[in-house]
Amino acid sequence: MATVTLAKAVTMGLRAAMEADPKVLVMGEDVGKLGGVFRVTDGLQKDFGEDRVIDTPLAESGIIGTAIGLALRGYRPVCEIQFDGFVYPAFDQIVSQLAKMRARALGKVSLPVVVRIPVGGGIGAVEHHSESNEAYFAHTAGLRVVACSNPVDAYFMTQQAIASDDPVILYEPKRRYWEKADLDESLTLEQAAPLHSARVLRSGTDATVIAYGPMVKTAMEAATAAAEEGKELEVIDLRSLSPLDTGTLEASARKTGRVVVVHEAPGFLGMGSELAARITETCFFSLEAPVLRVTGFDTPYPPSRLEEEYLPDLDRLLDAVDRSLAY
Amino acid sequence: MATVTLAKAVTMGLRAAMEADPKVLVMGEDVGKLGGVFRVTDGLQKDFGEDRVIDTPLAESGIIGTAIGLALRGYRPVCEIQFDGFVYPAFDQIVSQLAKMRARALGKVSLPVVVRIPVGGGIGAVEHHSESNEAYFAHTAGLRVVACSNPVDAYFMTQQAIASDDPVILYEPKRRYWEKADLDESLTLEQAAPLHSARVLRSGTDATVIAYGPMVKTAMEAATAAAEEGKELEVIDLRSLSPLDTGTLEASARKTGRVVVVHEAPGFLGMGSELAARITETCFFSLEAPVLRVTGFDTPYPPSRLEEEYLPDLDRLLDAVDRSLAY
Amino acid sequence: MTDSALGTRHIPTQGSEPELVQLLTPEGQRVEHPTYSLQISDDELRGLYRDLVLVRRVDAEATALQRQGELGIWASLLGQEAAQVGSGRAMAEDDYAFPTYREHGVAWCRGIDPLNLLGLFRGVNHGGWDPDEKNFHLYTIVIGAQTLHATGYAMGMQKDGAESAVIAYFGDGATSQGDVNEAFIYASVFNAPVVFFCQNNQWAISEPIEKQTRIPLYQRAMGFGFPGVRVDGNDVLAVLAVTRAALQKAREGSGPTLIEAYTYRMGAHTTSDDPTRYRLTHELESWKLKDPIERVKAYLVRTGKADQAYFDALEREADGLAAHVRRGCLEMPDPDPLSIFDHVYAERHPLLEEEREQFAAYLETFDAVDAHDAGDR
Amino acid sequence: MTDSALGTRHIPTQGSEPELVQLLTPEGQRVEHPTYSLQISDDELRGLYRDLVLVRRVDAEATALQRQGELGIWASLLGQEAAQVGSGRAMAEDDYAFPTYREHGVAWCRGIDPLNLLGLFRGVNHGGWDPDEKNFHLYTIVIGAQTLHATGYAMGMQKDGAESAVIAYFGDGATSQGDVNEAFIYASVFNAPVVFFCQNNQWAISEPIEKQTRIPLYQRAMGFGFPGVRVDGNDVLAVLAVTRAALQKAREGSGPTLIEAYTYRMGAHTTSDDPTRYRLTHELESWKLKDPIERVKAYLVRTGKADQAYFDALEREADGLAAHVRRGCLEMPDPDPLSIFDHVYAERHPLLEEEREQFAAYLETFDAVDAHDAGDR
Ligand SMILES: Cc1ncc(C[n+]2csc(CCOP(=O)(O)OP(=O)(O)O)c2C)c(N)n1
Ligand SMILES: Cc1ncc(C[n+]2csc(CCOP(=O)(O)OP(=O)(O)O)c2C)c(N)n1
Ligand SMILES: [Mg+2]
Ligand SMILES: [Mg+2]
Repeated sequence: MATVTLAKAVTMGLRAAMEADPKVLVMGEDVGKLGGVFRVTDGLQKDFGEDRVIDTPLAESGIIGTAIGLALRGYRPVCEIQFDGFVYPAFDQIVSQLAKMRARALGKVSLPVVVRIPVGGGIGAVEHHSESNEAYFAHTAGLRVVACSNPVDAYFMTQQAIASDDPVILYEPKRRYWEKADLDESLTLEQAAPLHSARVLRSGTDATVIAYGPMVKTAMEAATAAAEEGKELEVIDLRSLSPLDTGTLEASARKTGRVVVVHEAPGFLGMGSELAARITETCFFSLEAPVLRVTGFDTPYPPSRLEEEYLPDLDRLLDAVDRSLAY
Repeated sequence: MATVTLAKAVTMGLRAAMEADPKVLVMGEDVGKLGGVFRVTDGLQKDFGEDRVIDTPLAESGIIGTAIGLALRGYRPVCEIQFDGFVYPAFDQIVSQLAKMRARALGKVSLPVVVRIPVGGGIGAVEHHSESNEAYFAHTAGLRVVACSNPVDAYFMTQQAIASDDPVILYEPKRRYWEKADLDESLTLEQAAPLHSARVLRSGTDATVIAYGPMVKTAMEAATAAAEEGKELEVIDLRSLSPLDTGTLEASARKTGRVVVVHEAPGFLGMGSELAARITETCFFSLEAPVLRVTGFDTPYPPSRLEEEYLPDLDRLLDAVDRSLAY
Repeated sequence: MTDSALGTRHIPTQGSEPELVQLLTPEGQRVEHPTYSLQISDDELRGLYRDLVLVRRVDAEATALQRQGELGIWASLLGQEAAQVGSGRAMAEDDYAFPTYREHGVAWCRGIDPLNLLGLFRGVNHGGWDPDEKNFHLYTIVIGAQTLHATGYAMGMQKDGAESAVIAYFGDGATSQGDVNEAFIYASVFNAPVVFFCQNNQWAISEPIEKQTRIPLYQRAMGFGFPGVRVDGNDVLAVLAVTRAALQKAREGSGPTLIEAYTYRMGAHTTSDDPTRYRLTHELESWKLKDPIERVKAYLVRTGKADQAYFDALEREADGLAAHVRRGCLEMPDPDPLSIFDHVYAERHPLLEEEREQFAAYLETFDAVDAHDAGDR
Repeated sequence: MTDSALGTRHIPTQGSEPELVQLLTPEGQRVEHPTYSLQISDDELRGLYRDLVLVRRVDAEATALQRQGELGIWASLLGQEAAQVGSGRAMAEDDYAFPTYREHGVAWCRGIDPLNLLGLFRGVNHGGWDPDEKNFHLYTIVIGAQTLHATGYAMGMQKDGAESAVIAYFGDGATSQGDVNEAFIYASVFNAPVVFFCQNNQWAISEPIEKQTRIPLYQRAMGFGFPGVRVDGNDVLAVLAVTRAALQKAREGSGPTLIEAYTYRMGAHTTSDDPTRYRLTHELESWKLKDPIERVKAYLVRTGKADQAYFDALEREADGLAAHVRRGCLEMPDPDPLSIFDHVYAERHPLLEEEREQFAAYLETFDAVDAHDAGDR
């Protein structure tokens, strides 16, 4: 049992996967000596060599495109995209090739490629370094999209993503990289929750709050604050954005009758839209209020001096909970 | 008054815009002598010259990237993406540059760039030629996204998109390119409906069907069929996917209490999700049934021999209407 | 082979056409080349001729099938047979090819039943073969994307210590894509065993080569630090020799080579295209004189390496192959509607299972109606 | 100037470093170059020196402001002053520059108040100037994207019949991006009046130049059919001469040129970076001897073109500028929260209006609470 940061937990997950399977590769910009700009790959090149921890040319389409080729050859590449806003040059390789090749080949090839993306805002960064672009990938058939919110999940989900024979987009909440938790490394992958399961973090009866990635912490804080006012919120860490663990979500919605979804990404066609549409469709008669969404605004991510304003916070979340309860 | 196909109407719209403003350019792959693979730019290079109708190198990022530069210089480029599935190499230029540059510049630059995308399936094509990727762009702040469904709209919306000082993604329903309608060229742009308005195509009381682009025709056919069974469907042509004409949509939802959205794109995080989430949020107490979505499946677009199965059709739409009415 | 052997680095000179590696003239004269010599037995030579004839015949049959509505579209390789057969036959069994959508001749050389190629164009699948069975990847339609896959695959071979190499096929138009240039960079920086085989057929749909480059394409490689060479793409012997050398070089750890096979797209871009809108027939006429098959035939005939009986037998073989393709095409079953949900994911996916189930139930309502209707009659 | 003047097309030769255009040695010796001669008055020379000193001072001040928490991050130009001032001063008023995030020296030459550069790094905006006012585009952070904008802009100049040209700035790392290579293709095919100015500072964050190319970068241009030239990027005179020539060539309709300014990033990639993790100090030490400012000073002093009074006055000017930057930075107001919704669209957008309205109302509830709280006290 060790106390580790989320960033460190990803490192440990990568290391465990690389030790278990010599076909696992890590590739991306600055992942070698530097250990990545967030130090997530720190020490890996030293221990596994330049052959397995590959500093690539500065070209994201090339990272994903060559990772596909490596996967076709039997490797399991884990690609690091340096920041969320730099995945777009690789968009074609991700949505037209990585996502579709298995279906194209009638199942005769698998592409076990993981694309790690440090995601979201709140770190005072310049443009393109704080984006939440999960909806693009969650809308793309053929991909799996997951988001971790804490060190323990980070450790296991990294390994589960690598173990998956499907391409997985793994979102790491960059402003939670330095959050700590106890991690019991003796636990095996089998003991971890399935990759595509949501988790009820706090049980409640008045309303359900669904969050993922960086917003999970905010949701938990909101639940604590609400409890002080006598409102019992159920908090769900979505974990898997695609596919959804609809069973867990719908059970909670039926129980509380009120659902609020919170995420950093713009609301229009964000994950909240799908969650609202889906939950409303399957739990129509159980809902006392429409599913409400608390999201980033439908604008480009603002300069960092305004990010506190832009990002959903405890107050905006509680405000939405109150609106939901007022129905 | 002339009877024209939708494809021809776009050509006429482009021609009118080019005649009205010498800064309007047309650029893309094969738009010159060939007139584009759908002949939409037929004759334009002959009449306006190679300087204004530009065959570009085979590089989509380059098309959008240089169009941005041309727009910064005062031009109004209309970029043709040959098929929906080939826009992804330009994704970075579209979402990180085209969409965001105006906000980045605090309004000091405008990028009046139009990206024309022949969209959707139903033409028996090979992979990547039948995709519906509107959700990616509709989710992107800074863009406007519109879809025409008939020749008259095609004519006017093309010109309106070019006239807009914002970047506009203009979807043309490729399997409706050969549909005909009467077009009165003497009408001015001012007489046309605003670019971002939805249109009630058929008034009804039992349920609302919202469609756009290629699915509008299907929706109208469904309404005709339903009427024979005594069900009066209200059909709305969405026209503008971003921003939404929420007034028109919500008025209809309140009136009928039942809404079915239909589109070709996969359902998960498709336009239907946003429409369902939004309408439910604002019309919660008016809805008799959850907003239902009839969409392409959450799979890659299948081989063309299966596209009739994949694409929502009259039967699947009526089936959903019946399910809605059964609530 | 030394680096400089393949590295013919011409400085572009306006007006004059750069040198082209050629071993067999359009008139069927065998010529020598200082760098690319080729020892070839009569059997092998006849084998190449057979390949050329058969792939052209398959192509013609497919075009006919498209005209008859059996295929949705077809991308003809007419005129490019030598580029494809020469390079395809240069490959060793363990080498791997990443094709575009036009490499029917390469597929043939790799041992793919031509019938398998038709599925995509008929619309029954997106690619009907197991890539690993013959080391021939699926057709890639997004221009240039496969060059990065090829490079990554080659990087994998390198890691494996395999003595094999990859060929990445692409067209002249593709050289403008960012992906292709990134592939050049990755291949060069990692010294990957990959041969970039560009069939410059002078056209990218309606756009002539001048829309993609202002210097000969093979010179692109110079800027990335590896050799480029232009070969007569209609000369199967030259293509074979040049590709063999490049593959061998790659296998030996000398990194990538760009081969520009200078050829011509004799037909339309695809059966949907109308080249009369953008090109003049005299260009076509001049290229007819450089036909890749005629020159081999002339050579075989003149040297007596093949007689009429041989040509007649080959003709019959081609007829048989065409019949096989036609029959197979007509018999190709439509896929099961529910197969839409198959193979999207390797592992369980609840949303797809749900959609599949609902769709199956929905389809059954029609069966019920049909049964009911049938009962009525 | 003839094409071949700029078109120094070296064949890569392992081991030997290619020639570098130089007019002023690290020791401050004026040398002649057969192609790039430069007539420069003493006034101009002192002007360049002043630019170098002032931009370095602004940079140092910004770095200090970052250390003190006034900026979120800063990308230092330390070591690249000559590359930026030389090329910036080569531009005519009507020329247009497309920078990365590091071109503070070019901004200075274009007449942008350095204060304007700080907004982005402080997080109060994404770019605080009107690009058209000084023909200096906003900083672009997505590597390479601006090279296409520059090329498009140049195509526009060409259409306008303007006698002006564009400079596109980018780093060594950027040369691997598809976009940059596509920009080379568009520029070459359309013969656009654009100069590609690559500051090869040897590093892309932690990746040395070998991760991007195996031959000298300026040779990349060869593969696209336009000239490439490597200039001593720490020699302001050579950079000025080479860039002037390339811009003039572009304006005259001779198309693009790639200039590789061979220089060194003396500092960290940004203030967030820790270069001790990946590079050795002896490399840094050797580059210190090639300092772009020292050599000009040595030349000025030795030739008596500037005296101590001049240097003292400049020092005071630099102090003043630094104080201006510091004061302006500290005084820079935070943006209004509701400005998040401004400028996203040129035309009305109902969703944003709605969100703006709701957010304004939401913010007012706090004002109300604050007022209430204040009333309580
Ligand atoms: C990214 C992308 N853009 C556009 C297309 C449409 N398209 C298909 S083939 C083609 C021309 C390709 O030309 P070339 O690379 O020379 O190959 P050829 O067809 O001549 O063999 C185009 C533009 C595509 N398939 N992919
Ligand atoms: C598309 C993209 N990928 C990654 C990054 C992250 N990043 C910022 S600067 C940089 C290195 C750039 O190196 P170079 O082009 O040599 O310019 P320099 O910083 O040395 O001036 C990287 C990888 C980015 N900004 N954009
Ligand atoms: Mg071609
Ligand atoms: Mg650099």
